[in-house]
Amino acid sequence: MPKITMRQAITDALREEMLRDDNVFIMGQEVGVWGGTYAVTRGFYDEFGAKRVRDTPISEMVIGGAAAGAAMNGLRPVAEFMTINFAFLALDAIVNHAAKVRYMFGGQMKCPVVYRAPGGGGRQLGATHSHTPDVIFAHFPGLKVVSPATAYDAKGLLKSAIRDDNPVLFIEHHTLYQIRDEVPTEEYLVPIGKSDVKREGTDVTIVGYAQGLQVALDAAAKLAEEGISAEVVDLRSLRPLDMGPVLKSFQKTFRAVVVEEGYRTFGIGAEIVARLHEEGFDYQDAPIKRVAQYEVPLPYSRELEQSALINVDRVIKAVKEVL
Amino acid sequence: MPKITMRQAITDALREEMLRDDNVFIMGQEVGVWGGTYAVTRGFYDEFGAKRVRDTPISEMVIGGAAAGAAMNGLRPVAEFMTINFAFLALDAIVNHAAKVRYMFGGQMKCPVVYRAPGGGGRQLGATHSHTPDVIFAHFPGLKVVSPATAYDAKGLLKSAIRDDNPVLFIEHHTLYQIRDEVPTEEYLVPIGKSDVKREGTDVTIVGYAQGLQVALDAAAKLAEEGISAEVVDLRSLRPLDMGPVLKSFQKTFRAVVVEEGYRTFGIGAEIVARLHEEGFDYQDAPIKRVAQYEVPLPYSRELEQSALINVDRVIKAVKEVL
Amino acid sequence: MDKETLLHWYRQMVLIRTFEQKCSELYQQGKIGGFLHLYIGQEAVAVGSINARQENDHLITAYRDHAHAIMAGTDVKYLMAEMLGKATGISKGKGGSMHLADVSKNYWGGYGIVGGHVPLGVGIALAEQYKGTDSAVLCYMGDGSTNIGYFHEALNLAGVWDLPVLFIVENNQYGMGTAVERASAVKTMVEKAAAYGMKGKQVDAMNVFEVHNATQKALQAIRKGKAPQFLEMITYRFEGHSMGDPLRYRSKEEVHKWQENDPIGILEKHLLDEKEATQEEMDQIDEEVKQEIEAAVQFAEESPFPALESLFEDVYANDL
Amino acid sequence: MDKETLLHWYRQMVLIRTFEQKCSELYQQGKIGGFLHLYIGQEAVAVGSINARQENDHLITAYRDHAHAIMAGTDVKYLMAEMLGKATGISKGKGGSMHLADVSKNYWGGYGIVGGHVPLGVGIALAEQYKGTDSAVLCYMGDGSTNIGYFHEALNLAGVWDLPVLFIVENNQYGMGTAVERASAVKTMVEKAAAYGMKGKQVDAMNVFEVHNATQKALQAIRKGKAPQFLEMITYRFEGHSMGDPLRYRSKEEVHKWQENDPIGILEKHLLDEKEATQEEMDQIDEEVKQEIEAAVQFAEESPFPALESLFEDVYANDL
Ligand SMILES: Cc1ncc(C[n+]2csc(CCOP(=O)(O)OP(=O)(O)O)c2C)c(N)n1
Ligand SMILES: Cc1ncc(C[n+]2csc(CCOP(=O)(O)OP(=O)(O)O)c2C)c(N)n1
Ligand SMILES: [Mg+2]
Ligand SMILES: [Mg+2]
Repeated sequence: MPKITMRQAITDALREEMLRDDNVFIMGQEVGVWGGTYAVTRGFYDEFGAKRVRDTPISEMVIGGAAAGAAMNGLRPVAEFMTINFAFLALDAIVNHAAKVRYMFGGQMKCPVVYRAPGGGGRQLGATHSHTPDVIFAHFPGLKVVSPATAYDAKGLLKSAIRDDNPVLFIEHHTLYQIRDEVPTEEYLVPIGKSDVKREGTDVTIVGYAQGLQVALDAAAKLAEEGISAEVVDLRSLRPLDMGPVLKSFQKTFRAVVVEEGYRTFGIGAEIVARLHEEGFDYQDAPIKRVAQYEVPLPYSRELEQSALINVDRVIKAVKEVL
Repeated sequence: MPKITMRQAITDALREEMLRDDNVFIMGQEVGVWGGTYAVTRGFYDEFGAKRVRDTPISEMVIGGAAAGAAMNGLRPVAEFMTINFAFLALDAIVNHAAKVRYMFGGQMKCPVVYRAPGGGGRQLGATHSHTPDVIFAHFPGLKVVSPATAYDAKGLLKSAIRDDNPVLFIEHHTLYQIRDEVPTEEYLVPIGKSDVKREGTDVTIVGYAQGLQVALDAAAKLAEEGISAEVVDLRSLRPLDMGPVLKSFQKTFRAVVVEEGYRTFGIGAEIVARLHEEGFDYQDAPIKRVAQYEVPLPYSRELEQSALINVDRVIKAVKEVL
Repeated sequence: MDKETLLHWYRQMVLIRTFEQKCSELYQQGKIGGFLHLYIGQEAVAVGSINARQENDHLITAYRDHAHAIMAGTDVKYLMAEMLGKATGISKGKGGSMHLADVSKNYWGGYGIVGGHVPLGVGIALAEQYKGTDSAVLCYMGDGSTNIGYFHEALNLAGVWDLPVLFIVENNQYGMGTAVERASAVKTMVEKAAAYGMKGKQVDAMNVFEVHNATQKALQAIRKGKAPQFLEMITYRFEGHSMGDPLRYRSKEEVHKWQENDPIGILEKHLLDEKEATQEEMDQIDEEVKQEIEAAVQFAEESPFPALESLFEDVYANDL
Repeated sequence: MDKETLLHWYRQMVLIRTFEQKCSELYQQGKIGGFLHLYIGQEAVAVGSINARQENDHLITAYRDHAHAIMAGTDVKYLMAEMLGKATGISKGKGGSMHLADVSKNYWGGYGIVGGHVPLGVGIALAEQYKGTDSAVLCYMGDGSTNIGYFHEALNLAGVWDLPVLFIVENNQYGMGTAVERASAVKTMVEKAAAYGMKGKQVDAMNVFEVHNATQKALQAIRKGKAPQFLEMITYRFEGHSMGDPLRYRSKEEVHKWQENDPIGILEKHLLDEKEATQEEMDQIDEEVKQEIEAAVQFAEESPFPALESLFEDVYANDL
């Protein structure tokens, strides 16, 4: 199987779905003429034309809302927020409108919109441009929230998201666009709402997703050198959250570390720890540890920013503490 | 000491602070001529005039941002969102601007703004108007988030919030405006960031805040009739979060239930369970339970809505399960 | 306009008003909960404009949404059942007064977040443009909602993309207790429309003929010119913003002055003056409407509340 | 305008440009990280307008903020140190290129969220009005930012409350790769201002005199008329939106056409034509500026990076 980047995988997923279904179209800032800020839609404007690759003004509220409206009325929009930070402005459009119209009107409508949003820290973009706020979106029922860690998952999950009849927020960690892994040339889907064991092990369970998952995998590789066998579980979807594989692993290892790039307090890890505590109570051999971002607005200066973020060493340290 | 309603306590706090400090003023929708949607500022427009009691257009983004700007430039605005649901539109103004200017500019500014926002479910207002989304705001450093459960705390915390040099989101549960408790006539403050034991007990710790705290107290009273002694701890502040009294209680009771009105997944309770697990590991005698809202957009129909919300019976059931 | 049509309009206006009056009663009896926003005084807007739509045109509005549902053609019994939170309600009891919709009639609903539905309306129009139909979207909103970011972004996008939307601002002079001039930096709504390249027109919206006429022209312009249009309907709500409005912000005199222009009265007078209809014919309609509403209330009262299991239905389109 | 003033303006424009060129260099060397937005081509806006301010007037802008900081009067060495993420940077290395501020000089900073600072500017003005001073706020923003909800809500509130704000749109023809007419439903920014009761004026902003003149008048009008004002500065950025812009959206010819109107060139020509200054005098200034920038780079390079403990400083105003 060829190895491709996550960027390419996302490009391919979009392209395949646009070719498959005329109702799929793209809208967002600089998705057209520019070719996508992260070059994900390069060439699309020429290939699909201005009708299906729509540059928008800098208007996140109407990007969020109009995409939802178009979805309600039969289309399958893929609306891009240039970064997830700017989706803060569309919170209401996403969680109060896209995610609620079906329920609020007694099932009369569906809203099959996909919101794509690159995000994350580590690129010296400063406090307002470096969020990993996935948890605040994942808090709301009616929405699905997905954030892949590999090219394979990115492609399969994005295709599933586009075919899903519900609003899906698809979060792409910007530092992962460059990673490469094997992606089949034939069509496949990855189901939304299924966690996945990315590395098998016996001594400790490391839970992560997106960039946190990659850090977890790197840590696991290093731990292996020291003879510590870590099992790494990728959440992939944050809502619905699939604890099955996480619990199963924990019941085998009795120890766990949760890795996420976002803030620790009220973060993704809190829920994972709570669920492991509640559902895996008899298996807890040591306090589960969370590795997360320090609770400061991210600073610009490189070392300073890096010192606030998660890294392999912090994961290894946490693993050793739980062992 | 006289018993007054939480509504009155909030009114009194605002009035006293406005009388004390000319730089304190109020802005928001219908705070003036109308007298406040929840009648909290009734009479203020006549007493303080249009300069200090400012009706705004329906413009949550600029309510959030302009209040922050005024605070940066020396005033102490108390900006009201008619309900916290509408503050979704001001998320960026609050967490990316008010909460970050100090850090992002290396400490050159402070932003002493208070955002007041009534919130909560249970009044048949439907899915978009019934949120208890406190957790999503409490996730971000730079902001303080407070939500009182008693008239006494409401008054003392609001006064502290107004005097605080940081942005504070002050969340008032709308079903609590009617509760009454003893409030001294002389001046006092309640510090932000201190949890508080609201009822002492020995068998189980119930953790809550705002409306959840009142449900917890009601449950504790009923449990007492059955001979079960519950200690009830009020978080009062969600950021900073003070786990001290919670842990201390847990180390005594070895059992805990967390009660919150919002959604369970990625909710306030997740963090509390995670922290008790992490910091009180040796004291866990039974899985800690969370009592929270079922994960649906809240429906209009009364019984249906009520069935999604927390109540005394659900807390009692959870307590019995952990005992 | 033939007699039949005019009497039909009369009937619709009376149906809306009677529905609203009944809701007010039921709210006071505690049978309707939550927020309730009445349309009394504004009937000519919904009746005049929605009678000008093609069947494939779409409707969307804010929370003051009963009239639009009635005009969409939804049987009032399903609307009344929704008011009472019943399983037979148009939104299965989950939406309530603020969230009526009838997608089978191209009515996409009422929405409670001020301005939040305007981008939805724009998106619905985008879908029609995309599919190449000749449908337009009638997107209603209040004067107060024109000050929110949603309004700005949505009208601008509609302008940039030439979307088939008719923006209809129901300028009833107040957003809750705030008079237009205390909330808007310009006095008229049409001045706002100009910022999005729309000419905009002010309409005496107590007069159903004016409303109908202006809407018809605007819809034609949309279908011909492939660009959005804007109407400012000058109207008034006779009741409070919602139930429990202390009404401190306007004088009784002001209300009375507007009530002299009651849109139903104006139509009635026209019918009598032009000898299009007799008082008896109209009384007869009033009586029929009363019975229709009573029957709707009976249907609603007799309907069951939603089963508690329905709480978990329709959160997602497919079961997870 | 006396010779000294004119040469001072010249110096400021050259200082801005040289600063930007140096930043570009340092970015390519990997010494500056994150996003870097250059002001080259737009110098006449910051120089002309900020020279028209009173000392107690406030400044606030978006992320293309170096020029405003220089014009606020901040020593370029602290700005350069910020670019390099040093502890001696004006924002202690925490802000970077997009977040320069110098509150001691009433410069409230650059902000990265498009439109997000406009309400802040309005609030800063509110505080001045509240305190009863004669200060105004010069609030800068890009053409692209006029399409976001923030713009709408902020200008409307300023209009309703008569706040002392001068809104200055730097219309450099593009928001990233999107030309004004592809993002805005109207062709000019002044058409937007009208929706908030502001007359607005278009200014040839490659000409520093025009900018200065228009700003002076607008600030006078604010102080006299107690109402906000609006200027549309017609300008152009000669470089990409930020470093790494593929520049697919505009032609080389277009760029060249604008470069013939280089704001520094225009001032230079004026000085020579009017015999206000000699080429030698200007060369001398160029040389001084070069040295000032080199010294700033040296200062920045020699400065320490922030101590890692500083990560936790200034999250809150008081320790928790
Ligand atoms: C975003 C938002 N802010 C505030 C409110 C509270 N609110 C509900 S209706 C209303 C007034 C709206 O006035 P207008 O748009 O003129 O409509 P009308 O009620 O007059 O029909 C307000 C402030 C809301 N629902 N949503
Ligand atoms: C809310 C938001 N959306 C999108 C962006 C990404 N972005 C940064 S600058 C920019 C273009 C802004 O153009 P304009 O306002 O004309 O300013 P200019 O860069 O031309 O000075 C965009 C889209 C952002 N920073 N914030
Ligand atoms: Mg109104
Ligand atoms: Mg621009």
